[in-house]
Order: sequence, then C-alpha cells, then structure tokens
Amino acid sequence: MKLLEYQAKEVLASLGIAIPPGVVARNPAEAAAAFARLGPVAVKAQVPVGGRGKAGGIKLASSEAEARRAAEQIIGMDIKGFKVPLVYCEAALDIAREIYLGFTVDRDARANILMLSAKGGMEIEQVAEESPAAIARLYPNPWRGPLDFELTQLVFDAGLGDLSRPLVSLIKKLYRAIPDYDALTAEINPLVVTKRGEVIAGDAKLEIDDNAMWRHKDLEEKYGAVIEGDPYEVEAKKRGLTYVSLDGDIGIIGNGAGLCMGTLDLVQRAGGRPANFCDIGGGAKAEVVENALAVILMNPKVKGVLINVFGGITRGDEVAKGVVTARDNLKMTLPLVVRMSGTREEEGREILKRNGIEPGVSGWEAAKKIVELTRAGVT
Amino acid sequence: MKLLEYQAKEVLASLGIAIPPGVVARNPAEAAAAFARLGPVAVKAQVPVGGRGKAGGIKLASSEAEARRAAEQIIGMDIKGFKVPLVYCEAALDIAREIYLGFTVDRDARANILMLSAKGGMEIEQVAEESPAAIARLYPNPWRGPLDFELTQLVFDAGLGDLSRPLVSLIKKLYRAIPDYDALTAEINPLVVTKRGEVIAGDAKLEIDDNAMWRHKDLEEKYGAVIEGDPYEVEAKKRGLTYVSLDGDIGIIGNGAGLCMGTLDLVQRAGGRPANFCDIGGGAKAEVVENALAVILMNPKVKGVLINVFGGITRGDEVAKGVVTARDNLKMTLPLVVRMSGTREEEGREILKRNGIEPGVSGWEAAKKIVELTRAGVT
Amino acid sequence: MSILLDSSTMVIVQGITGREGGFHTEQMQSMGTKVVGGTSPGKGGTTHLGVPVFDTAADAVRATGANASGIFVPAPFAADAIMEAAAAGITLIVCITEGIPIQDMIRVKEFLRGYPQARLVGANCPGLITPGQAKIGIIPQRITSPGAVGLVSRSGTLTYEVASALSAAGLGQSTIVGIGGDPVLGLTFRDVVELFVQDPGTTNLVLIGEIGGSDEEHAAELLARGSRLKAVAFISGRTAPEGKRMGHAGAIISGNRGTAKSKEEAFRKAGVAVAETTDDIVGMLR
Amino acid sequence: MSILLDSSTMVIVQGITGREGGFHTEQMQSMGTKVVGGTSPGKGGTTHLGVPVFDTAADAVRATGANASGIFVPAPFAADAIMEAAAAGITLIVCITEGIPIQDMIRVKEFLRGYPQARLVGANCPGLITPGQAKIGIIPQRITSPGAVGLVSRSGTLTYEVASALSAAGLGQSTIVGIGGDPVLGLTFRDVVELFVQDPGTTNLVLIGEIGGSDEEHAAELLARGSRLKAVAFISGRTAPEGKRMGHAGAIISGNRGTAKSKEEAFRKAGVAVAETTDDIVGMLR
Repeated sequence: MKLLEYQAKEVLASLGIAIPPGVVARNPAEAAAAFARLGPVAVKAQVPVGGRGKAGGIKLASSEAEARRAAEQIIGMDIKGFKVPLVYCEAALDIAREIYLGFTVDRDARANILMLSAKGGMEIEQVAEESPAAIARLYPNPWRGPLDFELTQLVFDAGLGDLSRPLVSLIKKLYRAIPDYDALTAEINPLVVTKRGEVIAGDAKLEIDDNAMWRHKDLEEKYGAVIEGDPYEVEAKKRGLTYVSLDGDIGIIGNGAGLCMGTLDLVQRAGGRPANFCDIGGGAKAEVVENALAVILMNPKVKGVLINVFGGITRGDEVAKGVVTARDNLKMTLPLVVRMSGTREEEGREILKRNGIEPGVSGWEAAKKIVELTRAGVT
Repeated sequence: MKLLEYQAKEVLASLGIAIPPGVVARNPAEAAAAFARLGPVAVKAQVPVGGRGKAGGIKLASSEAEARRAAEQIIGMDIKGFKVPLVYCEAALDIAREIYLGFTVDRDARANILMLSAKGGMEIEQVAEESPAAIARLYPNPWRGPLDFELTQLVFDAGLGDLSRPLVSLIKKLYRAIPDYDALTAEINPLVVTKRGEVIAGDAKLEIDDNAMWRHKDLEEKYGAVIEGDPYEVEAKKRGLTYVSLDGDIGIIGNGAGLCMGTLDLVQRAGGRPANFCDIGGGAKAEVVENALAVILMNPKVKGVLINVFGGITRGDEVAKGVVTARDNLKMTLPLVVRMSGTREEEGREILKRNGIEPGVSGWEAAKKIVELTRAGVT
Repeated sequence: MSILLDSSTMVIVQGITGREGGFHTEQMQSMGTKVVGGTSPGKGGTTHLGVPVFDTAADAVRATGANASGIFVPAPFAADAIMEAAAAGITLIVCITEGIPIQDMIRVKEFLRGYPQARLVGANCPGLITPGQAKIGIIPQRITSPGAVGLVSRSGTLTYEVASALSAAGLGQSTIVGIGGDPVLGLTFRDVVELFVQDPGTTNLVLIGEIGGSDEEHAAELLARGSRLKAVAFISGRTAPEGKRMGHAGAIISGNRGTAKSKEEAFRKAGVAVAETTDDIVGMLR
Repeated sequence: MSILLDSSTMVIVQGITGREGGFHTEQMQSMGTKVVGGTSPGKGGTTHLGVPVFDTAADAVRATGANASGIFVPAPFAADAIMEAAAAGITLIVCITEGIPIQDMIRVKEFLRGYPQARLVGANCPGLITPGQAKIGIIPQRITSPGAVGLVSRSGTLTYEVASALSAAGLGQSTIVGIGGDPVLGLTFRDVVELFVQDPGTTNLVLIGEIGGSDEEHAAELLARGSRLKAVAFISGRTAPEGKRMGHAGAIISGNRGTAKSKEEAFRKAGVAVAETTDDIVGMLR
C-alpha cells in the first residue's frame, strides 16, 4: 500500500520525525481555512505516484483566494490514473539545504538499503546516474537495524558530518518504519535543513508491503479507503484479484504471473494491445474466472478476452466448465478465446467448442486468434 | 533497581501479560477497601527480596477485618533489612497448574538465558538441583530475540506442548522487558494456569540494570522512591557511593571493588567484623572520602574505620591530605587507620602521622591495627 | 543424474496435516519421493499419510535423519518455518508458501548466513522435481519425464508449460527448479545454473526469466565464461509497462537493470539463444 | 616477550579529545606506546597530542593502519565504539569505560562473533601494559617493570597493588592484563592464561580472581592439564556475604559455582598455589 504524502507524514511524526505544520483539505473551503490557520502554504495533490509537481499538482498560495483556487484546480484532477481525492496544505519552509534520505529494498542484494545524499531534491535520480559517489549507502543488518557507528560513517561519507547528531537520530527513527510497519520504501526527499538549523521532512513516501497488511490493520483501516486509483484496479482489489490496468482493448486472464506476462507479450507480438494484466493464481475455479471476467468487462474499451490457463493440478475439463459457467453467468457476448494445456486438455477443448468458445492449442495461436477476432469486431 | 512485585506486574501488564486484579494498600484502611473491591485477597509485603512468605509477609484475608489486620501486621515489618512500605492486595486465583518462567543473565555464557519448567512454584531451586532436565533452557540471540520456533521447541521440551500457543506469545511479551527495560532478571513464578485455562502471572520479579537507568528515567521517577531499604545504603546511594551494609563494627573504605573486598577479607582474618563494603572508585578526592566517612559514621555500631587506598594515578600525599580534611570536617574521633600504597606513599604516611592518623604499610598490617584499636576501644 | 534432489533424499513436510500440505505430500509420495515424516505442533506422536508427525522440525530430523523439507504453512508462519528447518540441520528447504512479507524474507536471508549448508528454494515457488525420482513442491509429475534438460524458472505456470512441451517432444528433464518470483528469495538463477553446469547428467539448459532484478544477468555472466551446456533462455514481461512506482529509491539502485531487453542482451552476449515465445524453446534446443 | 601488546602495536584512542582520553593518551605516549591517531566525530582532520584525529574508527584505520584501540568514551556510547572498532578491523580493543549496561555488552559479544580476529579487553577494566614497551589503558607505568611474570586480574586496584609488590621485589612482568570485573566482558581469565602459557617470555603467572562467575574455575581447568608456568592465585571476596538476590533465576543457573571456596579449590586441584592475602603472593612466587 502506497501511502499519500500526508499519511506518510503522520506516520513519520508518530516515529518522532519533525514535519511541517499542515492540514488536509477535501474542498476549496477547507483549503481557504488552512491558509487562515497556516499563512502561505503549498497546496499539494495527494496521489500515490511521483511526478505530481510536473503534472501541475502542487501550487503555492499566498492568499486565501489563491488557496481556494488551487484546491479547486487540483482536487479531482487526474494524475497518472489517480483522481486526486484531496489536497494537503502545508506551511512553507525556510529552506537552507535539501538532503536526500531513503530506505528501500534492494532485491539484488536481498536486503534493505539506506541511501543518503547531500544533493537532495527533485534531481536525485540524475545525481544517482551522473555522480553515484554522491550517494552514501548502507545495508543495515535486518535483525540489528543500522548501528550508530554505521550511521555516523554514512553521514560523514555523505559529506554531512556537521549534521551527524541530528541525522543519526533521525535515520534511526525513520528505520523504525521497516520493522514496525513493514515499509518497502521509506523516503524523505527533500529532507530540509531550515535556516534555523531544524531538520524537517519536506516530503515523504511510504510504501507498506501488501503481504504484511495483516500485521498493520490499523494503517489499512485509517488510510486504506482514501486512495482512489484506477476504478478497475479498485474493483479487482475488492474481489481479491491481482490486476493491473493497461491501455489496450484485449482483456487478458492467466494463471500465474509468468504465464500472464508471457500472454501479454504474445498478444502484443500478434499486433494486439492488452487492456490489462490479470493473474487468477493456481487452479481456475468458476467463481474466480467470473470475478476476473466481470472486472475486465467493466471496461468499455475491451473488445475481446483471451484466457490462458495451464492446468497443473487442475484438470482441463474442469477449467473449461468453469469458463463456460462464468461466461454464461455474465451473459458475455464479446469474442472469447481460451487456451489451455495440461491434463485433460482435449476434453476441455471439446467442452469449450461445444459452448461456442474458441479454444487455442498454443499460446501463440490463441493470441493471433483473439487479435483477429477483435479486429474483425471493429470492421 | 529491583522492582517491587506490584511494580513489576504493572510493567508486565504494559507488555500485554495478564496479571490478577490487585490494589496497592499503604495502610490498613486501604487494605480493607481492597477487600471490599476484590473479595478474598492475598495481602503481600512489597519488598525487593525473596523469602517474604517464610518471613510472614504474605497473609490470606477472607474478610475485611482480616485484610485490615494483615496490613497492620505486615506494613512496617522488617524483611531482610527492608522495612515493608506497603502491601499489595491481590485477588486469589483458581490455580490448576504452576509453571516457572524466567529470563536472567548467565554471566558464564555472557548471554541472557530463558528457563521454563512445568514444575513451577516455591520449590524451583530444588527442582534445578535434583532434576535439572525438568527445566528447559534457551539462550536467545540478543539481536533477534527468541524466535517462534525456538520457543515452540522450548515449550515442548518443557512438556508444556498443550500450552504452546499462549506460552510462546507470553514469553515473547516477557522478553520485551530485556531490550525495552534493560531487565537483568524477568521472572514469573508461579506462572499460573487457572482452571478456566487462562495463563496469568502469579508473582513477578523484575530487576533493571542500574547502569542503564539513564535510559529508563520514567521507571526511576515512578518507582525509585518507593523502595525503602537499609538507611545507610539509601544515604550512600544519594551520595553516589557503592556501599553495602554488613553487620560488623569496623567501617571499611577502599578504592576499587577488588581492593575493597580484599580488605574485608583481611579484617575478618585479623579477627574483626566489617560494618560495610564501600568502594570510592579511582582517585580519592577529599569530598568523596568525606561522603564515605559520613555514611559510615551514621551507623552507631561503628567503632573504627579502615581506609585502604592504592594511589595509581593519584599521588599518596594528595590522598593523605584528602583523608585529613575529611576527618577534620566530620570531627571524627573514632580510631582511623589509613593504609596507602603507590606513588609518594612515604610522603603521604608522613602527613597522616603528623595529623594523628595511624598509617599502615601493608593491608594485612593495617587490618590487624584497626582490629586492635577497636578492641582497645571496647575495653 | 540430477541436482539438489534425487530418490535418496529424505524429506519432511512442515505443515503436513494442513489441506495443502497433505494433498501435496500424497502427490510427492505417489511418485516415490522418500517422505520420512512431517511436522505439526501439538500432533507429535501421531501418524499422517503413513508417516510420523512431530511437533517440531528438530524433533523430526532427530528421529528420521531427514535432510530436506517442503514447507506448506500459511504465510504468517512460513518465515519461521524456514528458519526452523535450517536450525534443525535441513540442507534443502523448499518453501511453497505465497505471500510472505518481504521484511520477513530479508530477515530469513540474514539468518541463513549462519547456516551455509542450508539451501532455500523459494518462497512462493512451485518447488523442484527430478523426474522419475522425487519432488518437493507442487510441480505436476505427469508433465515431466526423465532426461538431460535442466530447467530453471522464476514462473510457476510457465515452467509447467515448458516442461509439458519438452516432455511431449521427447526431451526429458534432469531436474526442474522453480525458484519463485518474489523479490527476496533463496536460490538464485545463477545458483541453480551453477549446479546444472556441474551436473554431468544435464546436457541442455532452459532458463525462464522475468523482468525485474538482475538475477538473469548474473546467471548470464556465469554462462558467458563458457559452459558445455546448450542453453535457451526466455524472458517474460517484455511488453509489461513500468510499474507505477513512487519515490526515487528504487530507480536509484536499479538504474537500467532488470528490463527484458537487458536480460535478453546479457543472455545473447553469453552465447545463450533467446526464445521469443515459449513455443519456440523446444525447436531451439534440438 | 609479552602477550597481546608490544612496542610495535599501533594504537588509536577512541575519544582522544575527551578529558580522560586525552590524559591517558599522554600517559601512554610517555612510556613509548605507538599512538598513531584518535577519533572524535566532527574533529576529523585536526591534530591532538601530536597525532591525527579522525571522525570514525574506520577512517583512522584506513589512514594509519592501526591494529589496536583504547576506548575512553562515556558509557552510553561505549558499546557502539567497541563494535565500531571491530568493524574497522581493529584486532585488540581495550575498553576502559565503566558502567556500560549489561544488555549492551551482551549484544556486543554477539556482534563480535562476526569478527573473530577482534579481541576485546574489558569493559570496565584498567587495560593492559607490557612494561617497558607499551600500554593501553590506565595501569600506572611506574609501578611496573619488565620481566617474566604474567599477571591477569579482574580487579583494578588489586592489580596495582600486586604489580607494585612484584616490581619492588625485583620480579618484573611480561604483560599485565586487567580483564575487568563486569559480569559480561571480553577476554576471560582462561583466554588470557592460554596466551600466557603460549608466551615463551612468561615463566610465572599471578591470577587475581574474585567471587562470582566461573571464569577462575575455567582457567584452573586449563592449568590442570599441566603447564610450565609457576602460578599463584588469589581470590578476593571470600568473606563477602551473598548478594541480596531476588528471584530464583540466578540460583538456578549458578548453583554452587562462583564462591571463593570453589575457585580456590579449583586452583589447588590444578596445582596452583593459593595466596591468603596479596602480601603473600611475592613470597610464594619465588
């Protein structure tokens, strides 16, 4: 779960990290009230993706009217598929320096990595590419957490020795997001040093491991409902599916992430454009297939669906029956190609044919078939 | 710092461990009120030492009058040098089984040890001696803490497999007393399984590392003042001395725990009986010597004092001047023998003699001298 | 010949009394895998599916001499079960469980550094099978056949698909290893390839990779040093859009690694043929 | 000859700019100890007492090649300083600091298992001195003299006392090691005795023990196997009353070990003479 900025900052504050005064506004009136309370503010779109600044999602307001107008413009706008549900009005900081500080999972090292750079701010990725030595790194032992001497070395390596004490203390607090909240990413960029020497989180990104949400029901209850993303993804999540929206017109269902991704590749290669990625996991029960089909058919752009299932433990005839039932229950009329292999695949294909569903022998044949059928539909 | 039972139980409760309903009573009226609230209660002396049961410090009360009487008898009584400041009135438990559970520091292993036995209760030391295999043991890694599988094994090894889930969970909670509170001992004996199957701390012992009290100022503030022990030890603690009361009549001051203990040995060997152990640490500044002498002279049993100081960095003449100043400031008239060695010891002895203080050349000579002088005093 | 697992491997199943654990234990037994016991705390002393059940892995190892374990316990308990197996002396640990929190697995990886003999396959993987001899996990035996093709894969269903195709074409397999698709896992692509390179019973190699991470690149580096194995690689996800990532931390550490392009190029450079679809693999192997 | 430390040892002082650290650095320098640098975060690049100061121990080791460190930092930071020294590659770490929380030291001990080359003396100890060559810590040089008596002690001032007496009697010392009296510490009695046994420059051994723990017993076990060293032991605290303990946990694990009687018996059994007072030691050594 990717928290919104204000949510992430609430969590950081609970860990003892200083954040600027700020107020959530759900409408222009609340933004105006925020100005009245805080004075000049940055009005910031709350979306769980980067690049909101470039998308026009951050506006400075130096009057109540400006704050109101900024909120009007930003709330409801679409940033990378996310409809902005609310803005965060935050008092402006008196910035002296901007530092980059971030924890994330380095999957190659199978470890958490901590990165610190004196060159914080928007251009940190460029810094990483052009002068990687400007970013000090540490892999904290996951049982011990980062030790004081390790952090002191890191801070001096980053050329921030003059801030050694406050930074070591702050990094230890931020680290708590990993063991305490199963954070996969905990990033403060910029970490602002004000002209008065305070060290404050200027922005905050926090991603919590979805697999660990059972340990953090409090976070889910408090923040889970606020984020409004792609409506199909939201619906798929409710139905317990692994689903990602794409911008094509061919719905895809597969069992297993690898097979599903491979199916996207085949459809693209055959000249089609997938509308989604949808992994229904092992087996292929009618109910799960029906849920997946239901979500895919919500999208009016979809012109046909390809189901690619390998029956490992599950038998082909059972898969076929499940697909037929799902289609019938949903009264689906769009072209449907089902490719299945594994045990009893012939029996399965027979069932599909009998029910007017196009069976595919290989993934590649099936991909070409659905592309052909959806093109035909257009003509 | 050794917490009293009710304090230890408050800490356990804050860690999520179930404790019986109980009320602190500072006088008989409060004990009567506790009975009114809780019904039949055990009225328990609160002292930071074991053996209070045998000393008559625990009484069962099945009426308000009995509760009142028990408190009257127990509050103010002396248990191993501790004046009982208050009692803890605790509802009786419906006991089905008594388990022993304890963490402590095993200094030979330089590690924390966790011990669990199905044979809990008063006789656990006897169990340890007669059937050590009845006590399951685990040395948890101090960075990781005890892992679930390790605890599961421990619980089955202790023959408590039927309680595996609640015990694993409870032990993990109790373990938090080590990293969170610098506990040196965290013991629940008996850990009671009630007839309804609840697992509840029947008693609790918690010792916090004095060297770590700077990390636990909250505990010190909340509980530090309640425990009233030996008045000389209390006074010595206030003055920052390492002091232990003994039951003899010769006051002892030394610098360094080893030298100080060695001095006790010598005095005893010379036929004397030390009144205390008092380590004034490195150096021997007049102020520290004065503090030590002042505490020792508070004890009316003391008939003379032996100071044994080795001047390592500090010079003998400085030590001598410090001792003279301290004695003069305190207007001390009892026999005083000072043995010092190290740099400038002759100059130091000269100063002592000039001021009427008996200088000792060796520790053994000095010990014999003070024993002789104090005996002379008696005659 | 084979890697990691053969008919002499003595296997316990952690979570043997569970639905999944029980079902797959039967499957494993039915192909002849030497399942010598299982664990289920509180059920020690009973028998399930014809084998003794123990309260803990240590008890099971002590009593049976098992050297391998298949883990079928729910995600909240799986990381602990892996550590338990390693501490009990198990040298091949196969964790099928899906959905283990990443931080749990990071701690497990660090824990396993203290047990260098213990090899972990997974988690979130279909396990491994040496056709005709034994399996630990859930790869269906009937789609496999004994032979000399080593197969290593990050994907479950793609593994089945390719194994089926190989078997249908008469190309048997020495061992099939599904290493799993989680970001933090046990044996890597490179680890498994290294084992296949050393296995005289393996003459061909099929590698099924996926976008993300650099494991395929590392395996390619190893093969680039020259190997007697004829190898074909396939990378799935080449058309997958970049994840909707947030924050810079991920980008800073991964740079341009982990794309399908970088993986395919690495394999080509190493002299490994790259298949465009899984259907092409069999043809390219001959 | 000597153990652990000689005139070639290159020493840094952690906390060199502090009052204690500075004072004892001068003492160490005045007897010829090769002090090559010190640490004090934020003062890197400056010079103190004629040696360069670094921000961290790793920086100091990189720049100076130091292999030993004396730690003079306040108790709340001392455990971290020990781990820092070990991680920086220091092989002899001497921690003088008193009052380190026991749980900190337990974590340090576990940490040091990852750095088997690193030997820790202390904490809460006077350190060690090889008379005429070098010292790390606070043992006054002037009470020592070079020679062949190895001295190991748990007590600071008793060490001084015995060293003085030895020197006055013309019995010089090979090395004097104060291991410290804390419950959880670095080198044990037995570790140090083992080093002395292997040192050809040591012919006699004086052991100053204390009640509590079983370190003396373990050292006696080692000596019981036979050693060329003529040894005398002294145990202080034989008349000390049992601590006012609470709870059973301590009693369960320690049983009858740790008393002066058990220690003295162990030494006698090992053929080690036991002195009744420190005054007797010199006479018994001749």
